[in-house]
Parts: sequence; C-alpha cells; structure tokens
Amino acid sequence: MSDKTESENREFEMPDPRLSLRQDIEDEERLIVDIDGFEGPLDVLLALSRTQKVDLKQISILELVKQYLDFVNQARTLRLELAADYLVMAAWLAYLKSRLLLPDEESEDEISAEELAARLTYQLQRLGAIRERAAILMSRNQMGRDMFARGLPEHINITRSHTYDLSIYDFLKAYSQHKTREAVADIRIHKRDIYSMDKAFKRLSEMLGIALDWTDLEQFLPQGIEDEQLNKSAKASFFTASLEMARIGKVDLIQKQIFGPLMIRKRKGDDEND
Amino acid sequence: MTDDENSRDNHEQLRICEALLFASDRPLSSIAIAEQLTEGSDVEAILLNLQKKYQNCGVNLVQVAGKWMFQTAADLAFLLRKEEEKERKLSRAAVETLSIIAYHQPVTRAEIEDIRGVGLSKGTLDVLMEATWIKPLGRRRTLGRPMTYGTTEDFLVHFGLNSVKDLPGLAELKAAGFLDNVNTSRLNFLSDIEPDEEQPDLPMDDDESSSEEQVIS
Amino acid sequence: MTDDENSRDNHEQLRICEALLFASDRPLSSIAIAEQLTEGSDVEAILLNLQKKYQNCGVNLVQVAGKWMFQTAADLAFLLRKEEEKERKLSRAAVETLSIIAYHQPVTRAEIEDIRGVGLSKGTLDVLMEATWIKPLGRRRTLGRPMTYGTTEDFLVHFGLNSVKDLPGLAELKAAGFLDNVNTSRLNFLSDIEPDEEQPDLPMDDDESSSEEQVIS
Repeated sequence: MSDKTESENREFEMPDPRLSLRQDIEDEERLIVDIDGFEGPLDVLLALSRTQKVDLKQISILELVKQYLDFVNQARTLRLELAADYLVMAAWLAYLKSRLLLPDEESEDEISAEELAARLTYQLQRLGAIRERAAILMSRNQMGRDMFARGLPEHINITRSHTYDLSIYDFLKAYSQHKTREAVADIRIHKRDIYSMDKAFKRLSEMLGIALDWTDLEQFLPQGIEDEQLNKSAKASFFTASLEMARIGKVDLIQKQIFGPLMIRKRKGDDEND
Repeated sequence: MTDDENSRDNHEQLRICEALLFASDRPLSSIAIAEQLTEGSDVEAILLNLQKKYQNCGVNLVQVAGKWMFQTAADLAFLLRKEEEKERKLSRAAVETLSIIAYHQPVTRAEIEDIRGVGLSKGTLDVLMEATWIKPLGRRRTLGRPMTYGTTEDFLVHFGLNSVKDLPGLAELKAAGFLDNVNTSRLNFLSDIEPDEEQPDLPMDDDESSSEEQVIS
Repeated sequence: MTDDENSRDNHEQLRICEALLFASDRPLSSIAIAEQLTEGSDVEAILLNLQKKYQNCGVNLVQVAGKWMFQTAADLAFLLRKEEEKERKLSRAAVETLSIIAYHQPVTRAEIEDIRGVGLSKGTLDVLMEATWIKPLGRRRTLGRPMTYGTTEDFLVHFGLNSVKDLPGLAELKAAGFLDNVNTSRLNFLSDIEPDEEQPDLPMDDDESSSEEQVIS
C-alpha cells in the first residue's frame, strides 16, 4: 500500500501480482487469486487479460472467458464467498462463450456474439486506459509533496467577491450534520394495535372445548378484523399460543406439509386432569 | 572542480536556498538552511548573494531576529491588505443556518429556529447577509407577516451552482458519505428537499419603500 | 514619458506583480493582478517577463488553473519533499474515481460505477470532496436528474495543470472513444446500447471551448 504509485505503474507492464501461480499447490497450474484485492469482476477480467501478455486490443475473449470461469471455480473450490456480481459475470460469460462457439443464428433481435465480445473488450480497454491515466496523474509532481506554494503568505489587498471563506464540503457537511441530528431526534414509534398472546391463549382454550377433531388453527382466529396489521398480530399470537399449549400438553399440533395448514386438536384425556 | 562547475554548483545552492525560504512557513536560520545544502557550502555567502539578487525586486530577503525570510518590499506595503479585511471563517451556527436557508428557502427566522431546534443568535443572519449569500425574499402571507429569506446569486456563484436545485439531495448526500451515521432506514423519516415553487411569497410591499431590488429574486 | 521613465515604470509594474504573486499561496488571475497595476499596463506581457525572469530560479512562476502562481521549482522536489508531512493517502478506488471524474466530467455516480464495473463504496466521493478536488457540478437533465461531479481549481493547482484540457493523454482517450457517453445500465454490454440523446447539461462536454468556464471556479 505504501508505494502505491510505483506498484501501480508496474502493474501496467507486468501480470497482476494479485494473480499468481502458486507452486506449492499440487495442481501447479492453479491460479490463486487474492479476491480481496480485486474490485469487482471487471477488475478481475482486466487483470486476467493482462496475463495474456498481449496488447489489450488483441485479447482473446474466449481465452479470457475460460480464465474467468476458472477463476470463479477456483474461488468456489476454496469456498471463498463470491459476491453476486462475480457470479452474474460468470453466467454472462458462459453464455457469451456458447454464443461465440456456436454458429451465429441470424436474428434480428439479438446482438451478435461478436458485438457482445467487442463491447466487453471496449469496457476493459476503457478501464485499462483510465487506470493508466490515474497512475500518470498520481506520478505527477504534486503540490505540497513535490512543489510548494509560498509558506508565509502575506495578505494582499486583492479585491475578492467574498470576504468569507466557505467550501462546498463544509457547507454540505453542516447540513448533513444537522440532518443527522434531526434523524436521531425524529424517531417515533407509532402505537400499534396488537392482539395479545394472552387473549389468543384464552380464546383458543375456550374454543377448543367445542372443536372435537383436528381443526385448522385459522378457524380459531377472530373474524371480522378489518385492520390488516391487527390480523397479522392475531395470527402470530394464535400461533405462539398454540405452541405454548402444545408445550404444556394441552393440545397436539400437526402440519403435513411446509406452509400447509397447521392442524390443532385437544389432547385426549386432558379434561380429566384439568 | 573547474571554475565553470563551481559556479554552476553555486547557482544550484542558491536555488535551493531560494526555494527553502520561499516555501518555509517561518523564518529560517542559516544553520537550518545549511543542513539542506551540499556540505561545505558557504551558507552565509550564498544568503548574501540571494539578498543582493532580490535587492531591487518586489520581494526582499530580510533578516529578522537573526533568521532569514522573504518579505514584500517596504515601498510596496500599500499592496498589503489591512487586517480587518482578512478572510473570516463563518461560525458553525452560521454555516448551518446558511445550509438550512439554502435547502428550505423561502424560510422565516422562526422556521429556521424550529428546524435547528435552537434560537438564532442575533447577528447570524446579519453575517450571512453581509457576506451577500442570503437576502430577504418577501413576507409570508401569514399571521405577523414574517420575513422570509433565501440565497442570492452570489451564493450560487460562490459554489459554482446553476441553481439551488443543483444542491445534492439527501439520498445523494448519503451516497457521497456525508450522512454516514444515519441509518438508511431512518432516511425515510427525513423528507427530501423540494424547493418550494408553487407558492411564491408575496413580494415586499407597500410598507417598505426600499424593496425594489429585493423583489427581484 | 521619456524612454527612461517608461522603462522605470515597467520595472515598477513588474515589481508590483512580483510582490502580489510572491505574497500569495494561491494562484491569482491576471485580472486580479491588473487591478493593482497602473491603468493601461499590459499585464500579460509583464507576467511573461516575470516568468522569464524566474525561469532558472529556485522558484518558478507557473500558470495553473488558468491563473498565475509562484511555486518551488519541480526539479528541487527531492530536496524539499517533506517526508513527515503525510501525503494524502488515497485508496485505489479513490484514485481511479478521481481520474474518471477528471477525464469524464461532468460525470454521475452511476457512470463512474459503470466504468469501474463495481459499486462506489460510501465515502469515496466524500473523501475527494473533503480534499477539495471535486465538487458537484449540477444535475443532468435526464431521468432522475442525477448529480454530476467535476474537478475543482484546487485539483488543477495540486497537480500543476493549467486546465482540464491539459490532463495527460486526454486527446488519446478521446480519439479511442473512451470518453464517449457512458451507458449507465449496469453491465451495459448485456443490454443494447441505447442511443444517448440526452442533452449534455452544464459546461464542459466534448466541445473544447466550453471547458474554459469549468476551470475557473
């Protein structure tokens, strides 16, 4: 990190140091990739294309696709968590590869495989070009590092339109800080109607005396509640209440399939113990 | 060393001296300067040379308290700015007030106080007005007919903006990292800024004869 | 005026220029300098004279951001470099973002992300803005009216550029078509490129002449 400019300069002549053939691994062709060092799939593709040691204008897209898919597979073998971006790119590249290999069907709607490949190349070249410029820019003499302004400025009577000094940064910062404070002060949690678990427990106990056989839990829900939130709350409370009743041995619960109805039945012989 | 080389080296030492004194934020002793020169350089001689070189220039090399510094030539002192005209920093309250006016204009004093949750000290608006960044926009058609404020053309020029609508909105501030401590979900509690266009305030009217320029906003 | 007087006056104007520029740690525009000179002085000629005078000195008069300033000679960098003064450590992402903004301005956040092929982490723009190297330039007249960003005068001064037109390799990038409108649908090569007919907002798009205003802020 320390000699950033230098290493970035080198990066443009040499294969990316983040991609390395590790000798100590049985499969000596294995490409070990420092995923943390990469910033997105395009970055990986660019680094891979440089290992081809050819001018960016002559990248073999097919070769590049192969390398990228290898890279993704390697990462998976190593159980590295790959961000969705990388996988999306892999899927797209696999698609591009198949398009490139298969004879192109004339189709009005679809963009030709060559065109797709050309666009990818363009993106890589554009990123490569801006990287080079970034390195050149940072290697320029910089004020405060390589060259210096007057260290002891004297105040000169230059008429300026403003006597106050304020940067856009400070201005926006001030507003943001204000908003941050406001955000903290403005939290209000609205009181919500809820159907309490106690209420559900009571209602369920009473109604279970009437129902004799397996019954869908839904049947016990209070009817005619207009408020959607309250309905949800009731559902949650009845579910919890049923679990609680099963735990203390008052009822049996059964659900035959995932997301299927939850059937409830009063446990036999419970009356006697009661 | 030949004479030629010698003189070239002398010139080089002079240049280094010159650059050091130019960039330094305090007067330098000849010892401190000598540390940066080739060993064995005659720093005193070089400094005297440099002083001579700047003798008739707009800037002179002077010795103060035994140390060396560049200074505007005494006869050009009229160019120096008077102290009270120095650039001033705005107080935190003033910057915040300015930002609230910019985002919420037209806005009354009471509204600013309400938004900031704290009273506006006397003079804050004056300072902003003096800086020509805000101006009265007219009176609101409500009880008490309070004066509203907004930003000026100068304000836009200062920040290189075309219009106040070009100020970044909350989502953009967030994305740029300004609102780091705010939980994103809480952003919903904050309303984004919509410059109030539908209901322009009343132009300043009858009771203030002065208002001509202020009406034009 | 006799020739003698004339040349004495010229010398005086040069001294004033010299004093003004030497005293300032910021670049000064020739207009601001001219205000301090005798009316009718040829400020540009005087400045060029002054520049020539300092050509081989330890301090040079340079043109940055379309203005003039004295700074230490670049070839003395290695002698003056202050190690203890930590240079701004910029992340790779920040450096790349800065150069994308410099070359593509005005450019939106989505465009930056598209060029880099990865989302811009929070705080990257904030860091660059805090360094006073970038600023919001205004909104693009397209759907969502996204904010655009560009570089500041400080950026030019810091990197010793007279204008953004002087960015290294700008012409080559343009010739290669790399500065064409950026398609901001993510992974844009997946979708067909939509003809980008949006009106470029604001100063500085591709025509050379307009970038001038951009530089002066």
